Amino acid sequence: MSGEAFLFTVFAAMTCFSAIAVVVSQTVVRMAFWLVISLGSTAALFFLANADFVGAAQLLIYVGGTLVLLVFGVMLTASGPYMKIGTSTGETVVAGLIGLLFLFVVFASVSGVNWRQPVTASADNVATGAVGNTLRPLGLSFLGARPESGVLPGEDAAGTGYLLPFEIVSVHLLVVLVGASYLARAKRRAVPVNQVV
Amino acid sequence: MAADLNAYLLVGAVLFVCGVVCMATKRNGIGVLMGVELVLNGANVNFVAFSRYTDLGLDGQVFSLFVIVLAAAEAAVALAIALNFYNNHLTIDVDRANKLKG
Amino acid sequence: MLFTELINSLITDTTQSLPRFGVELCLSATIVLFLLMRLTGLDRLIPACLTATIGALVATFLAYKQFDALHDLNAVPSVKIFTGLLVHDLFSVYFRGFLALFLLLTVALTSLTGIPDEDDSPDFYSLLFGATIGMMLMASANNLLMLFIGIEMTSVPSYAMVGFLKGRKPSSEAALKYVVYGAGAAGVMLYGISLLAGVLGTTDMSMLAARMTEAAAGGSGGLNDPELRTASLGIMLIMVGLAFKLSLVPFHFWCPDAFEGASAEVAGFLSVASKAGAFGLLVRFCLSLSGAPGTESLMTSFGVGLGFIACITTTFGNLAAYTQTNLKRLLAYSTIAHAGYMVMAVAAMLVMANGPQAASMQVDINRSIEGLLYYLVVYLFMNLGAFAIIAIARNYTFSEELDSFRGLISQSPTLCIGMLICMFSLVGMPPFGGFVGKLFIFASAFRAGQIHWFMYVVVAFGALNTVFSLVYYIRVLRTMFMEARPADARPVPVRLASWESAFVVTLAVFVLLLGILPHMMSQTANDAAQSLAIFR
Amino acid sequence: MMFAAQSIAEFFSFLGGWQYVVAAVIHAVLLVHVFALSPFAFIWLERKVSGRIQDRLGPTRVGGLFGWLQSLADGIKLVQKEDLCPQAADSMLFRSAPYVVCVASFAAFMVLPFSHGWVAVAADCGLFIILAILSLEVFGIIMAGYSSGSKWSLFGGMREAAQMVSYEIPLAICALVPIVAAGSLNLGEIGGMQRGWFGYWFLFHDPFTFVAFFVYFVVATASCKRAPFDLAEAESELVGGFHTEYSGMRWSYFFMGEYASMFAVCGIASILFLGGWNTGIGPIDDALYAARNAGADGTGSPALGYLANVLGVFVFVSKASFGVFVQVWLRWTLPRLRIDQVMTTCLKYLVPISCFLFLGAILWPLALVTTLGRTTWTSGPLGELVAEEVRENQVTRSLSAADVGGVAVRAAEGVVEKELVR
Repeated sequence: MSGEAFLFTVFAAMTCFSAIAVVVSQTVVRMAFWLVISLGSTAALFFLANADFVGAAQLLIYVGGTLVLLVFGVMLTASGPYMKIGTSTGETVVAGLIGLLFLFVVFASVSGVNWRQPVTASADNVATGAVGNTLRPLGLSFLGARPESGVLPGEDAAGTGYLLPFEIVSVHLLVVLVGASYLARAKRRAVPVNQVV
Repeated sequence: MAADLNAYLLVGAVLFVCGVVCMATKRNGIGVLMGVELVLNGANVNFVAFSRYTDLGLDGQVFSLFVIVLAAAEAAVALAIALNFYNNHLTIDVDRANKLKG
Repeated sequence: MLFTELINSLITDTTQSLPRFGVELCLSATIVLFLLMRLTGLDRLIPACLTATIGALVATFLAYKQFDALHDLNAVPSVKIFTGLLVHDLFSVYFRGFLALFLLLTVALTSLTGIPDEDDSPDFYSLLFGATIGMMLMASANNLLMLFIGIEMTSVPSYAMVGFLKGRKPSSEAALKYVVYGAGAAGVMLYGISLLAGVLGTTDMSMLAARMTEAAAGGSGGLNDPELRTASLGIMLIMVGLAFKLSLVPFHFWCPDAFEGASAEVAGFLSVASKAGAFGLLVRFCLSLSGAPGTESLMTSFGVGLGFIACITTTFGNLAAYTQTNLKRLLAYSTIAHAGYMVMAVAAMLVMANGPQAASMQVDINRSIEGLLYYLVVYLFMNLGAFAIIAIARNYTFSEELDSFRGLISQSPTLCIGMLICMFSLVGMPPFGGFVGKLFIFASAFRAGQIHWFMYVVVAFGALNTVFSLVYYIRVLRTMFMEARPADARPVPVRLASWESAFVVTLAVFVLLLGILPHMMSQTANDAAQSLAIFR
Repeated sequence: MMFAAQSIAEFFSFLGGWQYVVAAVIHAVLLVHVFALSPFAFIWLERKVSGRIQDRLGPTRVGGLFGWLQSLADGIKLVQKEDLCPQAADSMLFRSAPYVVCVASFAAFMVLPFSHGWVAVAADCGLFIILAILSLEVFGIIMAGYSSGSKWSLFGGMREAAQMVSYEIPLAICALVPIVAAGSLNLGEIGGMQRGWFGYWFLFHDPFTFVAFFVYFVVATASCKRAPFDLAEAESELVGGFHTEYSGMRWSYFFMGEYASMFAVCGIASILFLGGWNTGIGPIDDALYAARNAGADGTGSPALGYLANVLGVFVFVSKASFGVFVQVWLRWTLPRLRIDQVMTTCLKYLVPISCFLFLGAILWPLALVTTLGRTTWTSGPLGELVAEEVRENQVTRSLSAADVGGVAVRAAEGVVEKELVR
């Protein structure tokens, strides 16, 4: 077993195990804890798949940002210490069985696919030749330039640049920020004291 | 290849299924949102794996980056709404959301 | 390729794309303007609704200019912009114009009814404009990434808009339900996108059909082929996400709750605009997958499945609407039913485009899309009209229950007549627009019946449902016209010479016009449908 | 494959397939020693400095006149203490929280180069990764605060989370200001670019980086929850903040984590702004550079190259330690801020200032090109690099555009994070 395969097995097992633990846990904070482990080891899987930038973004934005936000939500909505809103066992079992069935369907169809070997070298060694170094190509694609494309038959020589989504997402984030801050802040008008909770 | 594509896809599928089960069974609103995060992450694992092993190339990585950003935005709004719900109902139990029926 | 060449081609592409993206840019600029005005305190001098109106007007004007430019005979009918992320053709311009017009009408309605009060209106309009940009992106997407971004940009502001009346319990409850289900559906859809993109090795939608053929090559062409099986799994999961946006059964459950909890203005916006965007996307997505040699039988069965879902959805929506006492909830179920009618057109298109004589049936395929586009326009006016009347009456009675509309004819006849026109059009009565739209759709579904017998069943269901739906629409009208106004009911004094009446009358006139003079709109819709065929 | 320990792994290449394992073990052992020892040194430093500032002597008994062994004595005391877990606590989370904090701070050293090529992982987006890993620390603190089952801890954890998450935004933006000049996120490359006289340090690259350094330092102090921003553990109001309920070794893990992340942020500062392992004296730096290169490509003595790197480590650690010293100094000099003042400082002042700096740093090369005809006002390694790029590709700084991508993703995330505080 090579080092990479070993690391992959470790992190994949951690990811799956903590994902299952998220489902099984009863308190929300434990769920959040397992979710952090799961997403963190997913980031490690990204590093292993030569996607350094995505892995780091996953750590920074997902684990360090979104999940902290979720935990904040947990704390602000806890009506008592270690609030438990349990699920009935039967429900979980049924859902688990259906889930297993679906997992089987997905995996059965996916594992049968004869994946085509990439015609071009994969994302690892475009442009710079360094392994796992997708920083420059990623940045260029966000500007709209794709130096490595145009090799596949039927592909545009210019390649798909991602300037538009990159810019439009900022508009989206602005709108979302406005909406979320509107919902989260107190109403500006004076509210009778007895209605404030 | 050391860890081949199918292994990555299996991890992605497990994350996806766990997320769906989580969404279906949890009654805590924030717990449901955690399920959504798992589902999105399952998709992300797929994208990154495809970007390494198939013709999808860099597009897969770009896709997963956008997913991360969009998920952050979605979580922000979802939490604001959950907080608002809590302020009005003093609970976050989704099953108590039963005023609207018919 | 040299780096400088790359940059130069990028600059050329961007400068050529930007004017074609003008409508969206205008909306984005308006959003920024809201923020800047609040920052500088200008919003006290100029109310936000005025800024919003101006922004929407400019956007509508720009869309109209694009329309004109594309109708020019020398114009290139259809180009890909932004390195192939979006398609600029008559179809996307049609949707842009449609959405910009609808945005304008919604802004007008909200400033009439004043549901976002002065303090909150910049926030509300930012959300409204942001969601509209998302819908426009959905209708012109040519890349799976843009598909997902469009859906997210539409949904996330919509969640916030549903919960906009944040002090009210039903509103926050509706928003929570909507966001929880919506986020889940988006996640499932994304997983589908990942499978599809992985199997086909591309995110470019105009290459999907060719890659499907490649995937099918050497296999049996059915679900036994693992490549095709995985691809169809992906397609199905994507369809789940779209079905959620379209509130098709069994993904409809959020719709009545969300509409009841949201204010009538927001409900009207969601029921028309977000459906329109999703239909634009559905048509593009289905077309990008159809016509691939080797996958015809598979795609035909997808079409038939869509037809089946359409039947169930229409029947369910109409049956569930019977027992409703809340008008918004009733209209929500009617929205579900109407989504079913419109999906029939897409099902017909999918069946015909993958039939054995697809090439010779191009005219009929175009007709089915034309029917959908026509119906959408009619639906805009009649549904917005109905929601507007509810919103206007609510401002006087503080209630949206059916009971509060009892005997309204004695106090404000304009509203009642407007409601009459909208309701009859929703049923599909002859002189109104709804009739023509339904006729187009049923005709194309009937034509598709020649390819697959099930489409005849779909037509039968559609016709039956039209009769069903008559009952509950009539019930609303009977309450308004026949019953006596209770003595303790709050009065609704809407005079004929008021802005409210003018708004309702305008919408009603359009509903009538579209019914009497269908060729005005149908030719444009047909042109838009024709422009779709170019990148296939 | 990114888990390639470049230099040490190559050194052991005769071991066949096991070279990476050996390299990893050596790194782990080295790092553990650094981490175990540096807090001892810093705690001693803190006690001595605070003593001097308060006109005391500080520790003088254990281990001679200067109290050298005071930290060791403290450590032995902590190990002996009972490991308590309150009854109301969620024991699994309570017990694991210190490890999360420790792991997050220590993992950051994985990509922090101590000298030329002396880094565990030479990642191309090293700065991005290090910021990402440092941002995980907050999670352990929230866990500790919440799972303790005590209101003081909960308050402390909440404050801490709000503070750290919001200070991450200006921290990242300030760190990106020298990145705009360097055009690379690779910390090793960035350090190498500042070889020569100290005028070539990015601190003096342009006015914006100069200001950015000071802003960065303030923000870094805050994100390590050091005074005057130590609201999370404000003793006067919150008993001990998030670690109120902790004792013994678990308690000390938090402090090891804190000192490690102090060192990490100061290390980043010294690489980004202060020339990293370069001494700042032109001829010495050039000589060291030559020795390293000769050692690496086999033309000179490997031992000499090794010595040059050791000297580099010494310089780097001194610079970073000086940063830590300043943080200690600040702690005992400035009064503590109120929590709302902390947030206001960040959101109303530091974020706009850093955004302005960032914008300025982007426009600076443009302004220079139009006035001077070149993109840097000094020559030096960076200037040469740029000139070479221009000659070869006919592109002016276009490659740093790649990094703007990372910037904007980060900025986009920052926008979302701001909501937390509202």
